[in-house]
Amino acid sequence: MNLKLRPEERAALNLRSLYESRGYSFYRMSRFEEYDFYADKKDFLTSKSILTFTDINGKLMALRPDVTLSIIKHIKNSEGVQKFYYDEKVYRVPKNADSFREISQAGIECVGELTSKDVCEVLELALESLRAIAGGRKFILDVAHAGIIATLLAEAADEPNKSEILKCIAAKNIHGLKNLNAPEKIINLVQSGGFENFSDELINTIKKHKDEIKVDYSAVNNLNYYNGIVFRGFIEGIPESILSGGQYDGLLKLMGKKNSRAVGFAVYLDEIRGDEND
Amino acid sequence: MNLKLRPEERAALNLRSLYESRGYSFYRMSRFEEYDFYADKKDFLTSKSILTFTDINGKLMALRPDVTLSIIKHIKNSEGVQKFYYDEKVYRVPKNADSFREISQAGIECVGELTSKDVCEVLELALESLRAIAGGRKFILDVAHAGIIATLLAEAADEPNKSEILKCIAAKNIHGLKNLNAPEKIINLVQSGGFENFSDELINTIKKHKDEIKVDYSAVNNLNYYNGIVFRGFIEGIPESILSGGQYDGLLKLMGKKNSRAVGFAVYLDEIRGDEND
Amino acid sequence: MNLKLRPEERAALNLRSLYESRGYSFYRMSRFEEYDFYADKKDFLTSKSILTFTDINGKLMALRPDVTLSIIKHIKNSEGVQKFYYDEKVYRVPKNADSFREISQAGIECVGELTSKDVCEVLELALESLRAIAGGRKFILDVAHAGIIATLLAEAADEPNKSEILKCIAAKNIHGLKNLNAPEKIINLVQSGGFENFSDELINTIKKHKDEIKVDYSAVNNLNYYNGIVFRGFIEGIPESILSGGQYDGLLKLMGKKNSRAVGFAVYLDEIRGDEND
Amino acid sequence: MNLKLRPEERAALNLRSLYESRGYSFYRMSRFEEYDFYADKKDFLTSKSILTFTDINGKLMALRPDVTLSIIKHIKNSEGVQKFYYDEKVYRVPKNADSFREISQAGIECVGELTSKDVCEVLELALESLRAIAGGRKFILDVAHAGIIATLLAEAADEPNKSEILKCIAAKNIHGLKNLNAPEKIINLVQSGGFENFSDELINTIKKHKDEIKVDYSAVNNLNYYNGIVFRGFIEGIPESILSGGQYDGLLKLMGKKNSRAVGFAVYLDEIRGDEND
Amino acid sequence: MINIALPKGRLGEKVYKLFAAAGYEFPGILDNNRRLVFENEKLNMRCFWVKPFDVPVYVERGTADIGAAGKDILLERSPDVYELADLKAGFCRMAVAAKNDFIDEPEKILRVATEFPNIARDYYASIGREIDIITLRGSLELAPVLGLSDVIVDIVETGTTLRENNLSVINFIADLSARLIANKSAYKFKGEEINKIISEILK
Amino acid sequence: MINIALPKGRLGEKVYKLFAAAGYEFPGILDNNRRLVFENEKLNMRCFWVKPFDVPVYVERGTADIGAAGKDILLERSPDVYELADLKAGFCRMAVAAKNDFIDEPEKILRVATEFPNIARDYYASIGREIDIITLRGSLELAPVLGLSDVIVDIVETGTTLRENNLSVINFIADLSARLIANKSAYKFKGEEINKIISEILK
Amino acid sequence: MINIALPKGRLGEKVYKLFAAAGYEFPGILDNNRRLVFENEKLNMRCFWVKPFDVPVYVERGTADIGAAGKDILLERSPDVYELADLKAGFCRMAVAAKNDFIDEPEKILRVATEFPNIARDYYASIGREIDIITLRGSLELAPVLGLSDVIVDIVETGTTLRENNLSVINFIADLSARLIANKSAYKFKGEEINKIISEILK
Amino acid sequence: MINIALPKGRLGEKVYKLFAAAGYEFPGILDNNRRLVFENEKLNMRCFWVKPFDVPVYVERGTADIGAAGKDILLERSPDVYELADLKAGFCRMAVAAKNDFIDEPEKILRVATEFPNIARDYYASIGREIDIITLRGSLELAPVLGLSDVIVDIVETGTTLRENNLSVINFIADLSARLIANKSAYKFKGEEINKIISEILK
Repeated sequence: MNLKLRPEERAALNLRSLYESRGYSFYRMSRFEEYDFYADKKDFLTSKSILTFTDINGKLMALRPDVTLSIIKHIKNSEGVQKFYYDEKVYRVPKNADSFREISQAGIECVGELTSKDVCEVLELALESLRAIAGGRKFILDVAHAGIIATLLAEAADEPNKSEILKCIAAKNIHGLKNLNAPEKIINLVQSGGFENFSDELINTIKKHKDEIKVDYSAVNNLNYYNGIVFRGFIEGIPESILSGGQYDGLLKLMGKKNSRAVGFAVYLDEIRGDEND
Repeated sequence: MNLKLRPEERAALNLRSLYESRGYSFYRMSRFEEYDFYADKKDFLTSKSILTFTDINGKLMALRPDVTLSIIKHIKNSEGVQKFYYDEKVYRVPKNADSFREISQAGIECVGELTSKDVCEVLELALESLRAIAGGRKFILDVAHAGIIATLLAEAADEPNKSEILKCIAAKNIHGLKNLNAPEKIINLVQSGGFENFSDELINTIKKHKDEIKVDYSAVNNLNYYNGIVFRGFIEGIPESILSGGQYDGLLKLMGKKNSRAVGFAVYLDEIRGDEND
Repeated sequence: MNLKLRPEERAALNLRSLYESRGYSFYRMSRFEEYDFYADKKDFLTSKSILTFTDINGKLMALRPDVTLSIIKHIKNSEGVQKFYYDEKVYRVPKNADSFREISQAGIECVGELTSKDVCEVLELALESLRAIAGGRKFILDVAHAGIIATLLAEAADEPNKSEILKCIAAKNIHGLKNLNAPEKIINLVQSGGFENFSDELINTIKKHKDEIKVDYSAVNNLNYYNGIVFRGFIEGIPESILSGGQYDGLLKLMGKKNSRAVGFAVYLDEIRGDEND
Repeated sequence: MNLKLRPEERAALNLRSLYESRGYSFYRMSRFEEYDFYADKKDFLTSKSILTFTDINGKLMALRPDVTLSIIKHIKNSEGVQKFYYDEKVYRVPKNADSFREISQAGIECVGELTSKDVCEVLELALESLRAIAGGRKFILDVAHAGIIATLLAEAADEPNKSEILKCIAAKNIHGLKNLNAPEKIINLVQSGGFENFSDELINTIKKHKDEIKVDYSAVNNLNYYNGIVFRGFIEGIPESILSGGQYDGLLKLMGKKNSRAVGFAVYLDEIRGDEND
Repeated sequence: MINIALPKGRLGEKVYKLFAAAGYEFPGILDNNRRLVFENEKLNMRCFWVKPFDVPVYVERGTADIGAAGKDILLERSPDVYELADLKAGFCRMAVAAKNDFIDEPEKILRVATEFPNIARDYYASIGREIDIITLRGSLELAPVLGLSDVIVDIVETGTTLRENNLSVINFIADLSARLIANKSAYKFKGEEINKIISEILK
Repeated sequence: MINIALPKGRLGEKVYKLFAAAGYEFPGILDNNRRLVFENEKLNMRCFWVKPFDVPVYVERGTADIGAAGKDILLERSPDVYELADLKAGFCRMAVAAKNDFIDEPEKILRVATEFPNIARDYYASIGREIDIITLRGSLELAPVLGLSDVIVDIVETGTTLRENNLSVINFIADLSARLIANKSAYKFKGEEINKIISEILK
Repeated sequence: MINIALPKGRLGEKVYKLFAAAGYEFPGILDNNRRLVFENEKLNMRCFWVKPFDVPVYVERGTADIGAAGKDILLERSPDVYELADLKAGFCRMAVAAKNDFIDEPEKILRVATEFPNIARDYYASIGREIDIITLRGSLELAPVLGLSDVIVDIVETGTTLRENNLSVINFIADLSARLIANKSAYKFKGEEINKIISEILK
Repeated sequence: MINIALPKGRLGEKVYKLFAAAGYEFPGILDNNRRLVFENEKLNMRCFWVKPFDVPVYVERGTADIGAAGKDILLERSPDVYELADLKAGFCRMAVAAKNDFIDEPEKILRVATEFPNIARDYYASIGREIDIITLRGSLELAPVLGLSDVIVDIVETGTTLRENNLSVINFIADLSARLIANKSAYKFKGEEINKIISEILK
């Protein structure tokens, strides 16, 4: 087919064949979700603003701000591990913009009775995704463990304080953490990283790719759902992170999928051409 | 790329390379339009229900019910003929459904100082589009001329009557036309077709493909914008028409593109897999 | 002032002076609430459909479906008892209608360290409200105790079953209750009423007005917030209940107003002229 | 009735009895209008932002930004003169605010085969309305004639220029008018007023109240609908105009009410208590 | 094969007789049993009984190639089909009826009971009258008699029912009769057969 | 006076016989004529025949004080009325049925034909299955047979009809029978009479 | 008493000198101290320094009866005030500027840096160009130089700054200068005093 | 190359002196001329002056790799950047101030004048108080004095200005000082250089 595709289309197809080659099956959102479905999971969403409209049946609907929630909602409870990938448009207000935009997003979700090995595979798949779209540019995958932060905070801080501490972690704001009397251990993690709570497989995976995968706790931005590792990918020359994911068993509990775990990530395709619109 | 695509994705890519091979350039909708942009062109839209939402800047926006209007709006005034194709999701309430759906649509628009030859090429391109997606099934392209109907009605009927007569034409409702005292000529056209107002090139094109192109005035459904030929494509086994288009110089006038003409068509990709959702 | 007012305006003014004469102070809603404020309290609202719109600052807002929630939200924590009355338009879809309507509603809320005496006063004020608007027609105030039902259900039923049982209670559906194996005690209450959990003051108040106040457990329709008495007023010739209220300490807990209690009711003024539109 | 009302409620009741005493009959908006009803009359609305919502039947509705349009829409074609007054909440974004507010508005519309006498009566009724709410403060009613401006502009200016000139007129911006080469006559009117196009009755009425009614062309802000006199009322100490109206035969034509004329005005009640919220 | 949807009931039987008279017979189809689908292999045609309101559904979705439906139902459902012939059966009118002593008060919202909400809504929108619709399944004449509604929008045949209930027609809306409809796509590819059938039954 | 709405048809007649047996008789009400309203001045009661689907409308809006309705219709319409008694007549079930060889493909949207869209929507929402509803007025068994839908949600009495069409029940939704309902406000002021009637007819 | 809002800065001082020259003096107002409010009881006038962007706010809300503001700010804020006179001070232009070698690519969304988002939005809407606005507080010339934006919408006085940064004006938007504005309601009741002041300072 | 955005003004100069002291010098940068961009090729660093409010824009969008910004501006803009160090310069507080005799009436909507609308909105939302915001560019103390607003949300350094205007702080919101921020992506690939700079200037 002698058809020249746009960069983000090309990237999407590359990622899709990558994911298929790894045994992920395609997931397509057939319908819209009701707004209330997202309303009580807002802190799981990276963007707080949701495009709402009222359907002709009078229901208040949302135009998907996110695909993960729908995948988790629709998968059947079953044994073993289920692997899905998607390639959809999501609807968000980019930082500093004053209107909603249609944003191309691809990603994967790996759900079920996960072993540490599965998690490592997803981490490496994230790395390959970066390589596939970097087009020769340098790239970095930051990794951290949300669980350890949660544990340390649970012992220490009260609610409002907690969210302040999280902001400081995401901003590498050491002086802020000290003012808030954040636990020493957290300050150390933010300053010097560390493998606490990491499984051995994970540590090996990270060491194996030590030039491209860095332990960096500023990747932790949300403790309500992410309970295991979280990661965030950057490509040189693109000012925002272009990939983000992690392990979010919490969401599954919330949605009544008992004793299963989940890890996944999303790639923001529009960034690839250094789109200035966001 | 060893990637299996969904039928409508495959079809879209086929159509896109077909259109590129004919010198059409890709058009992508970068933003949403304001609702009022569509509000006063409603009778140009095949679907009356428009998905509206209020943007975070307070503007009442619409999620594209249609791509043509935006293309016409955004093309620069220039000489010669401009050719665009698109492959977008549009948002409509399918007939008999009770909620909005995301519908895959591909199509072309050919705008400028059109000659009768250009119009014939678009008609044949519509035919090829049908062939490209029919997958061996039979297909038919109905053609009619909206202009002659408009002229005949202008002489004859008053407003309300007019819309009733149009409904009858679209329904091949001869007895209805007679009750409404519709002009004899119209009744004849609906009953037996005829080449009135057709250019010679057009007549030849139609004759050339006489097994696949039929003159059928039930293709005329809207006189506010379609002023020249209109056409509608069917594939055996798919209960609704899967392709529809025509010449709509009126819209260009309305949008202040003086002395230029336009012809184009849209293909409803979701129908291809005999989608039961509508 | 020689000004003839509409019946519901006249009624509203009568009720307002009644409430002022009892030491209730006027509460006016100055602004709209965000939709999410109502979203997680939906089962407190008598009508599920909420009129939403997006404000020019991008926030998803709601046109008040209810006034009580806003009063509780805005009152300051303070000692003693606070008494408010209101006279507002609320926005709802009347049963069997297919669109939102503006509905006149007046009502009172009595919040704080309530004694059983306060509750009785509110009950009698509800009765006086009925008298004030009945215009000579017969009227009845049904009273029941939501708390006892909640207790009995807590011991007995599982969630889905619970809501089924509640529906049966509201419908006096004894056979339904039996099929659902509802607790004997509940069936007895629905069949024959009874004063269980009623304070002595309450019992005396009810007996004092025994021709107009009836113990009837079909007044119980919601256990999520109503924890004490609930009541519902009817006027002969008006097919729906025209007054409804009760004690809802639960809502205060939910909204973080510790150790205070609340009782109140609303009067649907549009019903007064036996308006068939809702 | 020993009921103390809020200032704007009191004012509303005063105005209502004033209007009733003058033979105006009460008009109440029973339902909401569809958004499209306002969309194509936007330049008649003082506020451009309209609160829209989608009804449960899927229709895009508007929460009344204005009452006049609905009155004109609903009055039956009949002979003689019809007189209505209203007392409603309208929904607008006050200047410099970032969200919609509910605004109390009262007003009158006088429609039909108007004589110059009717127009004068309305003007004097506007003056009495100001007196009724000024509470002893000074007040001024500016009057101008939109028709003469329209005529002068029609001869002179082209579209874009026209709207610029109008802005200058509303701002008493003489230097701006000169830069735009506005017609001498217009500049004179803005600078020194004048009775051109005023009927004799009107001139007498104005002279009769010469301390309170001033000819001031900055009252002209919209030529699409106001074709006769326009007026605007101010009360000392209230920074914005509190009353505004005029003659708008154009709207009636637009809405197919042949050969009838209309004059009316609205009073913004919330301003009365010098509400700083807008 | 041609699939035909016929409306169960008196009208449907009238229409079937037209088919039968033209030689399109489906033995046993008029027997009083519960069977609904009848095939005539010789003619390569299949015929089935469906509820009158459902005929347009079957035809629009292509389950049936053609069907017979009352104009009232076509007006109410406005399906996207071809209306190829007036079968000149089941003549009647769509009308507004009210009690003989009914007087309309324009300032009040009119309560309209009907089995045809869309027709009622369109009619009153066209005359700019605000209404509330009460949708019923039948026995409309009861609504005004018992005070459930002010008026009704319903089919009027002889008018006897109205008279018996002291009701009378106050507005005429449309003339009605049975129509032969066809699925648009089916007609593209089976047009000849369909036309032949129509010309035969209308002979 | 007590107003009673009865569903026209077999079920309604069964229910009327309960009334008659208890001495609440309306002479001529069972005759095969077009009359619909019957008053018994001695009893100070009025009884009228309405379409089964319309009974809840008459009762909820207070036009009838009491009425008899199938549970299927109450589930579909969920009127705000009292359901005072199970009349133990017209027993059947609401169920999902499909062709005997039907296999559900979870990734595809299920086409559900039914006369009870709300019941169908609620049922499938409760099991989190995405569907498209095709609303029909009856003869549901045809829908899967002719390929209009994948499954149907309908009333099943004996199951014979299903068997004859090679369909079988795949999910049970609810047990059904006739219920006696009352307007809530009417019951406040006519409760004693209403209770008396019920106890009599259920004796 | 007449309240006057003047813009702190060079423009404001120019304007004050017009007032002073006409005899409207506020002793000490030009001294370099932090005082902002100055009253002249003899004249019964009060004068205060506010930030240039804030003058329209004070006048529109009636805190000041009159004020002096640059046309750029009036265009950006479009306050509902009277613009009674052109003070013929602080002449400059609103313009679009870009790097000398800038070429516009219509299919790309244009990044516009500006301190005047409304003016920029209106201008590009009027020519139908899709843009993204980057709002800055000043030093606009840096934006294109450092690649933050494609163009800027800004005030151009001499053009020296642009030249020094290899930028040039590509579109002219509006001529600018200081204007005297008045609160509309205040003008109704203090019109004479206000007119007198204007005529004096413009003498 | 490392790009540094510094806030034009007193704070920026303080911060630059920290850089200079650590050997990161940009000759001529403190001269009083209109130049804004200064490059030091030896250090392979570039430094530019931008308005204090604009620093986060340049850093967040990657035009600058690092920058110095007051915490007030970071709180107002909440840019998605790293806040790597407290530069211990420009200490002050964000506070609510009002006239000395101000008494809050809870039932009235509070008029808040501020240059920091987001900070004000968040603060009052956190205490559930309904307000109207009047956004000004500076000289906030005038707002309550002249009756434009009830209170102000503003930066308080010594408090002298407040005292001089008979205003006093009624609520404390936050402590402020200059911070060093970095673009997140830039930090991934230039982290070592950036860290080196910080440790040097904080020595």
